[in-house]
Amino acid sequence: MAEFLSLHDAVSSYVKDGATLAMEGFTHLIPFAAGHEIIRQGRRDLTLIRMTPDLIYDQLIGAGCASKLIFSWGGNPGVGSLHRLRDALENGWPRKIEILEHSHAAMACAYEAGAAGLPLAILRGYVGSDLPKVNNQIKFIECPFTGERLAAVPSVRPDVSIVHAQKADRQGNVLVQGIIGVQKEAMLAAKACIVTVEEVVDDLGVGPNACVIPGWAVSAIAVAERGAHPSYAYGYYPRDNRFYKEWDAIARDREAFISWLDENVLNTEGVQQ
Amino acid sequence: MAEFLSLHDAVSSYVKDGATLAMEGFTHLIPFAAGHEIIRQGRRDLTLIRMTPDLIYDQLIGAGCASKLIFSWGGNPGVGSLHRLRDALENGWPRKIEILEHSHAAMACAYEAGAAGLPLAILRGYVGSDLPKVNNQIKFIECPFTGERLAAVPSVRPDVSIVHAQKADRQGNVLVQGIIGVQKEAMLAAKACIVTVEEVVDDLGVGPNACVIPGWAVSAIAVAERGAHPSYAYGYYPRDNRFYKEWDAIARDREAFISWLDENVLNTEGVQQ
Amino acid sequence: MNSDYNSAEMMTVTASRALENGMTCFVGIGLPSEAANLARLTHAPNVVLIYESGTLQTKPEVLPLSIGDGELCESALTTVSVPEMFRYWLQGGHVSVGFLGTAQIDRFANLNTTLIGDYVSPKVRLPGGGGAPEIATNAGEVFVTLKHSKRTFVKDVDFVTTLGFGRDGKSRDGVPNIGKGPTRVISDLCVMKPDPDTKELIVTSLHPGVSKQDVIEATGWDVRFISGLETTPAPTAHELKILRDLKERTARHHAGESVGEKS
Amino acid sequence: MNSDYNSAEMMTVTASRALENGMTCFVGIGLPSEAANLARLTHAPNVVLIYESGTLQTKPEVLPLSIGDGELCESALTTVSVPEMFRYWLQGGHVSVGFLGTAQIDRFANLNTTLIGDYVSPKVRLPGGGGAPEIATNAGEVFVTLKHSKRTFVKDVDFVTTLGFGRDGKSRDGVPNIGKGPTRVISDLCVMKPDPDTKELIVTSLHPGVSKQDVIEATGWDVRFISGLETTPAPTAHELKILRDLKERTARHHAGESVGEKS
Repeated sequence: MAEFLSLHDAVSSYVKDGATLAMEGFTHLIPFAAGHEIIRQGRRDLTLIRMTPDLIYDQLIGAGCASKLIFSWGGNPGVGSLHRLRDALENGWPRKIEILEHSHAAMACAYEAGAAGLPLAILRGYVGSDLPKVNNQIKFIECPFTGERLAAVPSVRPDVSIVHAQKADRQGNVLVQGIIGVQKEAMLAAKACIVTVEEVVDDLGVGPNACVIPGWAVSAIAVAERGAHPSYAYGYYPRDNRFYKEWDAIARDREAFISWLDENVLNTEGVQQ
Repeated sequence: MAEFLSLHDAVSSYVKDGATLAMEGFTHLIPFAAGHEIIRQGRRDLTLIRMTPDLIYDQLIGAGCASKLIFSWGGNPGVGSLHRLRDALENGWPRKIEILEHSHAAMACAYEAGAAGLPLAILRGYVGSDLPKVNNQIKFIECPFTGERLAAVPSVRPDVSIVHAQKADRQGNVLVQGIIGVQKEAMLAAKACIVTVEEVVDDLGVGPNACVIPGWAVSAIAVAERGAHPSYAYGYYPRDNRFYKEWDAIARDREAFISWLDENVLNTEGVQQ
Repeated sequence: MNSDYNSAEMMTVTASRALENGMTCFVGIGLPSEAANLARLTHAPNVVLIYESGTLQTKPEVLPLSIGDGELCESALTTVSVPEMFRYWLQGGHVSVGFLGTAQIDRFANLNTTLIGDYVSPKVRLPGGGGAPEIATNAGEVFVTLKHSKRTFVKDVDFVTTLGFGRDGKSRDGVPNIGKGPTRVISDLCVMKPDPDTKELIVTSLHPGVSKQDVIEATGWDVRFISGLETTPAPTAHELKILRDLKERTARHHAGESVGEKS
Repeated sequence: MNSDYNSAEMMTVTASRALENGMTCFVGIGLPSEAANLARLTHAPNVVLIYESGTLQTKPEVLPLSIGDGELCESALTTVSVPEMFRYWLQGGHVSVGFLGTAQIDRFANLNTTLIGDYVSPKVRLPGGGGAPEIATNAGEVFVTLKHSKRTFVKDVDFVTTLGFGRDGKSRDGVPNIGKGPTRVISDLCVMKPDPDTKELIVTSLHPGVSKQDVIEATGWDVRFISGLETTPAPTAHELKILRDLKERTARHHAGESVGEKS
């Protein structure tokens, strides 16, 4: 049953050093507030899973929280590189980081399979790509009915998943609306899941088929207003595209990144910049 | 692109003798009007696919339209047997019918795999059941990552699927609301799909994540008011539970069934009883 | 037998008591649905009820006739697709107990809802498996409820539609990611539980006014009784009132609603 | 070159013309998104645009900066989950054309968006595959658009992130359920199409004011030109107006919206 906790307590109770962690949100509803809290708590040796590492993992990687990254597209959307990720991969700063690289289709299917409690996902994928040569987790099986060769990848089943959502009701039922990405799959695939929300309401007030995750499938809920900024929350605030562009200059330079981190993450008590 | 046709023309253009046909709707939105039209047009040798044959297939089977049935639960919900189905299976009346029998979980996964364009579905299923002994389409594979033994079934990919929905807009986009069952999967898994709707509207007027199937994924749309009766349409009319109970007596007796069929299906021009 | 209630009510009330607050129950239609909703309306207001039609955490005012009545969707927290229900919610491990009815059960709690006789030319063709085969293996545990008779409680089922413990009681041994299986069977005469070692169903409690002989005569195998056999507590007045109100509401609802529907 | 438009506009307009009404296009971010929306706003109002974020049939007023901007969801017919997008809509066979950008392309139209140099210690690490590997094989056909230079048009890509026709031009031969692959490549200098037999990209049309020599000097292999080489029609005033309005709206939107967002 979902427990209502402060963001600090939710992170400290569920995110341990060395954990496998998925923080999802496909461009939309990226749980930045939770990411900053993890940096503040100085977590280390995390295996980070995310289709698009985005700025949130650029920040965690630059802060030295991660030893491994599982991903499928590691850029700053529409802007360019994730320079902290590149610095870690190309120069091992602040530490070497191992990567396991997939395609979006494979990772989306791997989350789906994780939510479905299966050990593997099957897709018509990776045909002719070099990715299977550098990712030994990509295998191929033969369909017992047609003989067709299909790709198989292990399902994603993190120790902890963290997502941001618009609302929870007082029973801890969570509403995700708009671009729902792999939010539900990430939540259901994990051993424990934390949801940060813009607000807690009496009634979610939605139709019969809305993307609502029952409180009994959630470990902890923490209120984090503007907790997805600089990404966005449909119905609450738009994407801060200017910050995404500004990030390029900040992340390009180690010193600039360190001082940004000091000012905006380390020396704040969960106050959103 | 969805074409707006009369129910008669939609059925005559897409449902041919010998076709593999899925008419879905999980208790809700069962396309009875389309089923009656198929009976009126005297289709023969159909392979009928449906998780719950329900009264609609009891009627098609009793009318002699089907040579094969693929299903997972063949009862009259909360009432008892489907007597026309039993008469066909136990006595070959009006003709012998072949069956291929699954569990709900396997059929639901098979529809999902069909919609996903895959040749097979994989599930943790059929453990210890005798069903694999009588259904040679149920196989088992070994997970290449964990070695776990998992069930595999061929995906469902019908020649034609028919579903009933609440609304379509003038571009042929379809809204399914309430118990959505495997409606979307059945539509997307088929080579062609017909949707009967309660009404055509200017604007579906729904939220961002409603179950809307784009017109370009639909072959034909036919207006059939109360087209799901005696099942129901969420927001339009409730389930006619009394008729479901009355059906038991009608279907038990061949003569009673034949005269019911004459009065309510054959000698009507698509008028809903 | 106590004249304040009948054996069907005794069975439903006893079945309902098996459910506890905090359980997430995948509910079969018929008797299980009646028992599960009685539990929700009495001692277990927070029991979470899930139906295979995709309705999550539903709180029907009246009992559904089908597994997919509108009532289930209208009173649900949300309604998901049937593939999602079976993949994410059942197979995904979110169901603590599956509550099933059956046509036949054998001494190792295997369930038959497929047919009586031979598969190719059945004597009686039954509806089939539905959700049961995977509910029984993917739910944390399973409760079964059905009326007691020599035709329903048989030594060996004609067809294992749904696994209890297998023909030899050992079919779950060493299978990864499988639930505990049937942990109790509630009939109109008694409660049975599997022997911890052999997994054979043994009577652990007799309903008030029921004798061992009654059970022996209604059971298709040489049924055993636990030492320290108990008497099932009788229904309370409160339980009976809630149950009767529920069934009365249901009858009125199903009759009433269909009137407008006929033409 | 004609002073009324620049080479980037020439590229976008030419790319947009590749899309036709009735096509269902899986749109990559950046140049493809610009071209696809220009097509929708000019000659192909009924082209269906799909983005991997799950937005089906979206009609953004301004160009998204990311693949998942709110604009895409708000203007979409509906928005599905990302697994559904890749499973039902792409792999399910509903996408007629995938429109992709890339960092590197080689003579057999293989795309590299993974890295320059060696995988273990890359010289330049690029974003990776994203949706492209499966878009390129599961879509009916593929259009590619990128700027022309010796760094981008190479003989052999360092890494085949996304299949064109393989290292030997034959990698699609005999593969079941696979799309046609890249059928045209639009750069700021020319249009290329695969040779029907060898699948090597050959120049089929030069943009106005561009010489063969320009293309040869900007291409990393011994590029061939089709006999009967054409000149790409110049952008019309209407196309240029719509494109410039779109980009101007977009710039205003992205600048404007972010103001309120900073604190």
